[in-house]
Parts: sequence; C-alpha cells; structure tokens
Amino acid sequence: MTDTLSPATTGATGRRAPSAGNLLPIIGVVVAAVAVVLPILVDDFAFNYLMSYTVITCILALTMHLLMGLAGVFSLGQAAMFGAGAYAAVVIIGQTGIDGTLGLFLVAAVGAVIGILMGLVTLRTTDLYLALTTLAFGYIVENLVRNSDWLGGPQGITGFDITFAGSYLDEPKLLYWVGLGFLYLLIVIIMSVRRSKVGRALMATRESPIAARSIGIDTRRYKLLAFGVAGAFAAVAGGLYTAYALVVDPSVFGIDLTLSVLAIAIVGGLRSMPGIIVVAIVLTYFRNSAETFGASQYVLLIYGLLIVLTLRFLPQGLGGLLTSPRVLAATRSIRARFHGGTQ
Amino acid sequence: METFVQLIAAGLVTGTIYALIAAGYAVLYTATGFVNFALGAQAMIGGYLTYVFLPELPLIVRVLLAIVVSILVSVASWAFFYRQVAEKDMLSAVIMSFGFSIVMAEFVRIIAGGIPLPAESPFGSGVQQIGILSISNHSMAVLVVGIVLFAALALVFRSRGGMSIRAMFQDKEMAETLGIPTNRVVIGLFALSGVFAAAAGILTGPILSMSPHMGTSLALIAFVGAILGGLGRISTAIIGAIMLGLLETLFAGYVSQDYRTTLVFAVFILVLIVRPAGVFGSKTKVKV
Amino acid sequence: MIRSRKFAITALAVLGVTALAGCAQPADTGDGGDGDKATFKFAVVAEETGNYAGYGTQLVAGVKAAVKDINAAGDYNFTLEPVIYDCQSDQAICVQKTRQAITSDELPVVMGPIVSVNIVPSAEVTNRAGVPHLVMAVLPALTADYDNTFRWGTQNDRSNQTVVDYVEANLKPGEDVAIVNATTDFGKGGAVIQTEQLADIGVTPALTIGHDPDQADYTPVITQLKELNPRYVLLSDSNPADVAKLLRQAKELGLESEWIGADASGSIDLAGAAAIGYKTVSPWYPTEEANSASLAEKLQAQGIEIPGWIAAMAYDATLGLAEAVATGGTTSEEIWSGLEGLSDFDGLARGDWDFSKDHMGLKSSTIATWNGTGYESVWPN
Amino acid sequence: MTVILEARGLTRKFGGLTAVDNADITVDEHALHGLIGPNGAGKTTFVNMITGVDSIDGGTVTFEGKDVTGLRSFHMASLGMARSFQTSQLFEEESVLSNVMAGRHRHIDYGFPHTFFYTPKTSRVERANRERCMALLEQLNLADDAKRLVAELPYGRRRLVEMARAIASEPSLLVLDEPAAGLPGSDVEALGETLVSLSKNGYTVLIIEHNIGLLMSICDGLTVLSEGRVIADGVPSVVRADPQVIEAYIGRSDDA
Repeated sequence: MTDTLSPATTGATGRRAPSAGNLLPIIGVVVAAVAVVLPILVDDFAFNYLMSYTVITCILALTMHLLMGLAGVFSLGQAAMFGAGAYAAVVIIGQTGIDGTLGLFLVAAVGAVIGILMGLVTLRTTDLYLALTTLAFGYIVENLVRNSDWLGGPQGITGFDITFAGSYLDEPKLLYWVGLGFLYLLIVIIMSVRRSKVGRALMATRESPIAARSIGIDTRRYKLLAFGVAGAFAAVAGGLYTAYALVVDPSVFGIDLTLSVLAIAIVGGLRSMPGIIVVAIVLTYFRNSAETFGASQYVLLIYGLLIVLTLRFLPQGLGGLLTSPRVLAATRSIRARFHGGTQ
Repeated sequence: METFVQLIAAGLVTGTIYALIAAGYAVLYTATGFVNFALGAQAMIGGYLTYVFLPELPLIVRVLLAIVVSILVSVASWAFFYRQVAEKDMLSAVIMSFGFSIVMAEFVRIIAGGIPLPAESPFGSGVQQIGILSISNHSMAVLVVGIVLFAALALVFRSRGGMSIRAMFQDKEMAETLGIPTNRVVIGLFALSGVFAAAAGILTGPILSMSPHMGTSLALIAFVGAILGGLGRISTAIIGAIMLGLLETLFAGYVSQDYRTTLVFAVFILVLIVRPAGVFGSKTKVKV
Repeated sequence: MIRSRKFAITALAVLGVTALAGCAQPADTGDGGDGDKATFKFAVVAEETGNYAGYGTQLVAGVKAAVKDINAAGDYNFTLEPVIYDCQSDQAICVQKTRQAITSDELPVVMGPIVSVNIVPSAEVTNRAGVPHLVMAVLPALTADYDNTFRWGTQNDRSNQTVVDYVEANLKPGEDVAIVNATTDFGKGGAVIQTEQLADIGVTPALTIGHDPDQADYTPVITQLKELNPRYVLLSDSNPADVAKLLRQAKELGLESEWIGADASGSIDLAGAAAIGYKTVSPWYPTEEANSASLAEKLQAQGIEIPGWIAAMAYDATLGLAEAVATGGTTSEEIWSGLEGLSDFDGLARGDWDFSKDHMGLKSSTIATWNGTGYESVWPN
Repeated sequence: MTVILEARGLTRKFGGLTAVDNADITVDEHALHGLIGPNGAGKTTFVNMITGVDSIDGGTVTFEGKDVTGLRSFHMASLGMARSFQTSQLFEEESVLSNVMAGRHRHIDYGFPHTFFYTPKTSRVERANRERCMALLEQLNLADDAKRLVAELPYGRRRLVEMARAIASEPSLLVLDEPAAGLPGSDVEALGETLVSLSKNGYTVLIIEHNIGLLMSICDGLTVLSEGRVIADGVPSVVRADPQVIEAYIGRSDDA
C-alpha cells in the first residue's frame, strides 16, 4: 500500500561520496594495531602494568559512555558493577579455578545480571534520582559485602591467581593484551550499535522517550539492554583489576572510583568515545606520575575543577570540540536560512 | 526505657543536623528545581572557619565569618556557575555541585591537612541529667538552635516575601508578570541556604570532629532524609530528615549497627520507587 | 565521513599511550650522600597525600629522621638514600608504585605503605618478586601469608595479647568484658583475635558490637554497653574520629567502663577531656623518658606535630635496615638474610628487636593511660 | 469499507474533572478522518488514550479487529499506529535522516549478533533502509535537509519531519495531532495537499485540528468533540449543518 511513497529506485541518494576520508579507517586500524605491539616496543614491567591499568580504566569509562552518552541513563552505579565483577572473578577464576578464557565471560554474565538488576530497581526513577539511586545501590552492595564472611568481610580475599589460557595474568603484557581485546570488543560493539537499529532506538530513548515510544520503541527494554552491556564490561574491568591489584576488598566499591571515571567521562565528553579514551589515558598517566610534577597533592582538586569547569564552559566535553566545526557551520546556516515560520 | 529515651534524644539530635542541610536543599529546590550537593561542603568550610582556621579571633566573630563565607560561596557559585548550566540542563548543574564539593574539600585538605581535627563546643563539655535522660550541653544546643532556625524559616515563608517565593514555585513566568523579581529572590534563597549550611557545620564540628570530606556523606544522608519526607515542601523535607535520624538510631540500637548504611540507602531507593514525592509529599509530580 | 574520522581518532587515542611513554622517573629522593661512599637506595611507598596522608607522612618522617642520623654518624661504608613514592592513598597507585620500585627502578627492598588496603596488594607484589618488605601495619595476615615481610611494630595479635594479659591480671570475678569494633579489616580482625585470646584465659565477652565506620552518632553502642556495664570495653577501631566520638559519648551518657584500644593516631586529641583515663596499647609513646623524648624531637624536626608509633617504628626500621645491609649485603637475598640475622637489636624507639626466630621483631606492646597531659605506662608493670 | 479503529465509551478523569466523557469514534480504512473541537475540548486526551500515551478510566479501543485497550504506546506503535504530537517531539540533536530512519524501527529485523557486530547483513539492511527513507524525504521535499540537524530547521520543516518519521513506519493508522498549528497559510495549504496525497496512496489518517476550515475541505469523515463529549459525527457537510456544532464551535469566534 505504500508503493508510491517508497520506491526503491532512487538508490543514488545512498551512494558514498568519494573523499580522502576513506583513508582514515585505515589509519585507525594501523594505530589500533600499533597499540597491540606497544608493550613489545616499550618493554618495561611497571610501565606495561600501567598500560594495562589504563586499558581497564578505558573500558570502565566507555561503559559510562554507553549508559550516559548513548542511552541517556545517568548512572553512578559503575562501582557496583565493577566491584561485583572483581569479586566474581576472584570466586570464579581465582578460587574455583575456571580458566579466564571462559571465566571472564562468566564474570561478564554476572555483571550483566547485576546491571540489569540495577536497571530494574532504578529505572522507575529518572535523571537526578536515577543517578542517586544507582549510587545508593553501590553503597548497599558495599555494605553487604563488607559484612559477608564468605567474601572475606572487610579484609577481602588475597592469595589467588587469575589465569587466562593457562597463563597467569600477573604478567603485565598478557594482562594488557587481554584488556585490550575486551576494549576493542567494546569499541566494535559501540560503533556497530550506534549505526544500527539499537543505536537509533537508544538515541530516540535519550532524545525524546515520548517520541521513541510513538514509533514502537520499548524505551525501558533498551535502557535495560544498555545496563546489561555496561554491567558486563564494567564487571570484566573489575575482574581484570583483581589481576592487576592481586587482592580484592570492599574498596573496589568505593565512590572515589566512580568519581574519577565520571570526571573522565565528563571531561572527554559523554557522547564522545574518542574524547573519553584520550582523557582516560591522559588522566590515568597524569595521576600515576603526578608526584613527578609535584602535583600529587592536587590530583583530586584538579579532578573536581575539571568537572566544574568542563560542565560550565564545555558542556559537550573535549569530544564536543571534534564536532564543533559542524555545529558552528550549522548555527551559521540557521541564521542564514531561518526566515519566519514560527509566528 | 532509659535506653529508648536515650536513643530518641540521640536520633533527634542527629536528625536535626540532617534537617539543617535538608532545609537548605528544600529552600532551593522549591524555587528553582536545583539540588545543591555542595551544601555539605559549605557546612564543612563553616566548621573549619569556626574551629580551625582562626583560633585567635573571638568566637562570635568566627561564627559570623563562617556564616558570611557560606552565604558568599552559595551566592557566587549560583551566579557564576550553576545558573548558566541549570538553564540548559538541570542535571548537569547538580553534578557540577558534586564537583564543587570535591573542590572545596580538597582545597581545605591542602590548607589544613587530611587528619581530623578537634572542635571544641562553644557550649562546653558539660552534661545535663534530665530525669533518666543524660544529654550534653552541645546536643541541647543543637536542638534549640535547630528549633529557632526552623521557626524563623517558617516566619519568613509566612510573610509577604514568602508568598512571592511560593508563587515562584507555582509558576516562574507568572511570578515575573506579577512583578516579583525572581532573580533577586533566588539569590536571597541561596543566601538563606548558605546560613543553614553554616549552622549545620558549626553544630556538627564538635560532634564529628573536623575533616575535609565530612560534608560529602552529610550531604548525601541529608538528601535521603529530605526525599523521605518530601523535597517538594520545606516542612516535609525537615520532618523527613529528622525522621531519618530517628529511624537510623533506633535501627542501630535495636536491630543492627552493621547494616545501618544498607538501611539508609534501601529506604532511599524504596521511597523513590514507591512514593517519589516523599512520605508526606503531595501527589504532584516531582521533577528534576 | 564523520564516522571514519571518529574511528581514526578512537584508534589514535588508544595509541596515545605511546605518546606518553617514557617511564616515570623515581620520585623525590631524600638527603644525598657523601661523594666517596657508595649509596644504598631503598624504596619507601607511602600515602603521603590523600585520605591516609596522616599515616604516610608519619612513615616518611621516621625514615627521613633515621637516614639523617645514620648518614651524619657515618658508621657504615655507604650512605642511605630513601626513594620515596607517594601512592596517594589509592590502592591501584600503591600497587603500581611498588612494582615500579622493584622492577623499573631495581630497588632491592621496600618499606610501607601503612593502610592494609594498600599494603596487602603491595606485599603480594614484593612476595611474588622475592623482595624483602619492611612493614609497620598491624594486620596479622601480613606476616602469616607473606614470608618476605618483616614486621617493625606489633601486629594486632601481639597487641591484643598484651591487652588480654592485662585483663587477665585485673578482671575480678563477676565482672564483664565487652568488645566494640569497627567493621573494617582492622576492627573486625581485632575483635576476632580478642575473642579467641579471651577464650584461652576462660573469658567470654558478654557483648560484641560491630559498627559501620563514620557514623554521626554512637549512642546505640553506648546504650547497649550501659545496660551491661562491663568492667572493660576492648575497642578495635583505627578511625581516630570514631574513637573520639565513642569516648565522648560514653562519658556523656555516664558509662563507667574502662576503655582499652589501639592508638588510633589523633584520637586522644580529638576526644579532649573525654580521653582522660583511656588506655591505649601501642609499641611506643612520646613520653618523658629520655630515649622517647629525643626521638619525638627528631621526628618533630621532620615536620610532624604529634609523633606517633608509626614514625617511631619507621625510625627503628631504617636503623635495622642499615644494619642488615652492613652485615648482609645490598641484594634482595642478602638484605633478607641480614634482616633475619638481627637479634637483640637496639633501636631508639625500642631496645629489644629480634628477627632471628621469626619475622616479628617485637613480642609485646605497652599499655598506657592518658592522663590529660601525657601517657602513664601501666602494663607490663 | 472495513473499520480500522473503533473506540467506545472512552472516559478519562483528572481528579474531579472529567476530561473525556464516554466518547466514541470510528475510523474507516483508507479514510482521512478529522477530530475537531474547540481548545480544551479534550481532543488530545482522547487521542492520547487511543494511542496508549495516557491511561484509560473507562471504555474500549479496538484496532484492526483486536482489543488494544490499555496497551502502552510503544506497543500500539509496533502494531502499526503511528502519531505526531501537538508540541513536536523530535530528536533535536540528530539529522533529519536519522529521525526518519528511527521511524522505521519496527520494520528492521536483524538479531543482536548483527547489531553488535556490523555484519554484511546489517550493512545491506541499513543501506536499503536509508534509501527508502531518502526516497520518502524526496517526496516530502525534505531531501535537501537530510543531513541537517533537526534543531536547525525552521518550524514548518520540523513539523514535516515529524510527519515523515511517522509515515516511515508505514503505519496502518496515522494519527496527527494539530499538524497545522503555527503554520503560515501557504504551508497549511501544502499540508492539506500532502494529507490528500497520503490518503490517495492508501493511508488511513486521523487528524486532530481546531482549524475547522482545513478539515472541512479534505476529510472523509469528522468527529466533533466539545467539553469531553462527542457532539457530532459524520461526513463534513452534515456536521457543518449540525446546530450543536454551530453553537459549541463555529458560534464562537474561532479564527478558521
């Protein structure tokens, strides 16, 4: 019945304009490949560990991008997912002895369940209240773990080994590569999702839930999906962290972690994956070597200032600068083309 | 019986401190829809000014200074930061206030160090025995100052000025057409919330000891209290905060000390899901 | 093509790690050495900034005071040089700094950090690398689980044994003992140990109360204690503000029990008058006694107002480390055996260090009562 | 003619106020049906109940022969009931094309693996989808604006985008809430033509307006709502002559 309105004959509009831009994906792949061989180029034990920690931070920060930037769900519950993943990894891989090749995916499953559970509890609220209920969720999980003897109570658990494909993950290069693998997996998923049906559904949910529902999008279901995926990857980040820190204790649920990742996401730009990754790398490196610059006393002050100043003067974050030429051109054309119409 | 009386008194004192911050939240929220989480940090700064930074000045000067600085911080942060952001995106402004509380806490930590510092109560360390209840002078002062401030707040809001504030809550544009200078009123309200924050800091110092990050948890728990009663009205926010203090203390006294945190935040989530407008809140939708 | 550009930028961002490569230099070093002598460098990982800066700065002050004295005396054929890493009270950074110290910077021995969430992963790192590790923290698991740790200070079980010995000597029939602990690793660990040790002398605590840290009010704890009115309240809580709150509210509500607890640095100061009569258990006090007073002075010269046991133990640990290097050698293995060879070693804080039997240098602590101006030693008498 | 939508006795109360009182409406397939009434007559509430945006206090809704009373709006939409809103609800920070492509949500069907990993299948489906949407935009004269952000467009174009998004979902019933509101006269005319051409192409349209002139000229059937009640229902010529309608609606000086 819609034949006349939707002929598939005007295919010309869908063609790709040839441009130098086609080189960029190739550059991207090359850079991503170099990141893989990086620990061989810079062969320093401690530095390789720092790289693996950076990758863990990137994964966690991108889960914030997924939830806040894509789905528009302002969740501060990352620590609960991260911590759940950390404990799950220690129990599943460290204590039960299931190898990480399977174990880390089980950890991801635990994280997805926690994420969806958190979504089910908190999605009845919105905006600020959602931010605070997710935060509260984290406090509750921390309090319960602190009082649970079988998870080691306040002292946590030590003396375990996280293995991957039969090797111990206390080898920093291996830890880095496993982390990088999950990071790339997450990047691929985010990039694919953004260009597909689910990405548009998340966009619609974020921009106007009423309109989203009017075109058949079950907004709640897509928010839960975002919680699930974010939970899975945050949990993997937590699991990898236990291989990095060699212990797990209730401090993995700490609010400090949430705040520093929030700072990264805000400064990088909630909507911008490259912005977040750049800022995650820079801030992690900065914090680790702050004492070299004599700045360790000021690290948290700087984080706080970055949050305040970014929100005030650069609401889209550094990543927003990437799109700003487009935005500027757009505002110019509004001025040029906007003639009447409203009144 | 003695235990019960003792717990009730302690709950009231804790609740009153929460309520001072909660009143600050509600004063701002009812007029602007903004929740200023930096009030906890302002309280902390008020405490440091009163007890730590300037021990050589007379007490009354220190107290006044604490109040004035808290007012200035409140008003300036609104005028130069929150307002511009809140116009576009309220949630960003709220997150910004979190950022501000980190900045203030770290600023104080760099100046005064992270170690908790003593704060000597202006009311001495005496303890009064009233029947079976023993209560410190300071605790009594907390209750008295709380009652005085809440009564003063009620008077302000019953006056003509208060009417205009309530009109603003109903409809900002309408208020402007009626000739109520909303900008000046909002600045006045931020100043008022600053007074309450400073009072909370001055009264809390001798109980908690002074430490740079003391404001963060205070701000969160007071918010839970305000939500419990209903953030949409000042009276319900205050009552909710006092209720939370009582609930927490009675739970800790009769059920469990270990799971106090779980209780507080479970109550928070439950209230938001079941009755988002608070236990005493009207059914009007609370929006942020 | 915005999409491709974003991909490239993403990939660039991932690579950004390279741009920042170039390993961090070892941090601030202490006093330099004399020209003709060899320099012995050792790692000190400490919470100099952040939430636990109060402990970390004590550790660093103790080390610096000792290094100054050792280098000035010139008794050894090397000068000491601490390489101090600030781990910002953050677990991830404490682990990272420990790794950097023993791998990239090739230091043979590590001291610190203090707080257990930071030192346990740090000990895990040194243990896997076979590097000796000097610790001050009180967690018994540290020496039990990690054979490379050398404890300079008293661990929780030793301190608590001292407390239980005191209780055994003083408790009269019909009197009760109660335990109050924070639900932290220190508090909970202490309560478990105390319960076991009390059982050995046939005492069952009539009441054990755990509490979340950082509460605004502890009336519920005090009212429960008041109903029982025990002779002794054994307190396991390392949060100075919480200890102060408990002591103050106990006094306000008229609880007459005697409190015995660890020396949570600063709690006495915070509690004010309410601390009078509080008994602390600690390996060292800044008392009037000659050695103690002179050590306190040295530590204050390093910029800490109220010297605590951590600084004092760090001072002795540094003396002991120098001695171990002099007798053993400068590699990790040699320092390890050098430390194990220390017996009847006299420090300035304590005179009876002995590592020849196990890695726990001290066998007991001291209990002292705060009288409002100073400490009076009450046990062992 | 088959009936596509039938609502019987719909009632909605807000506190003590009855916004819609026992109202009926019947829409035939392929018809262009108008719902008119003065401001505050309860038109939007009525339509919100039919489309699942608002809850129903009484009555039933039947859509394509199925009882859909009380289903949530996304569920209604996935059954083929698309709508626009009185105050436009667009994805402001997105391009026109992306807005319209979102409208095709219910027709795109590849599993999660193809969503999470952009496979050749995903690429194929997405390209076909994009082409369809571009063709639609061309027909609505929106093709030149395809890459622009919605927020940059003038008001009239935005209303058109919202309609395009609804049409993209190939609905069996298209509900438009005051599409002419705020449009200048020339645009209203063009809108009328678009609606007629939609109807000719086989769409069923339910259009809500208080601009009675527009609807009189193009609609096949009209339902008139006043103070929450249906006061007239039938072909335009009959409705126009109804004394109740004249009194309640045309009698008042509403600018038609």
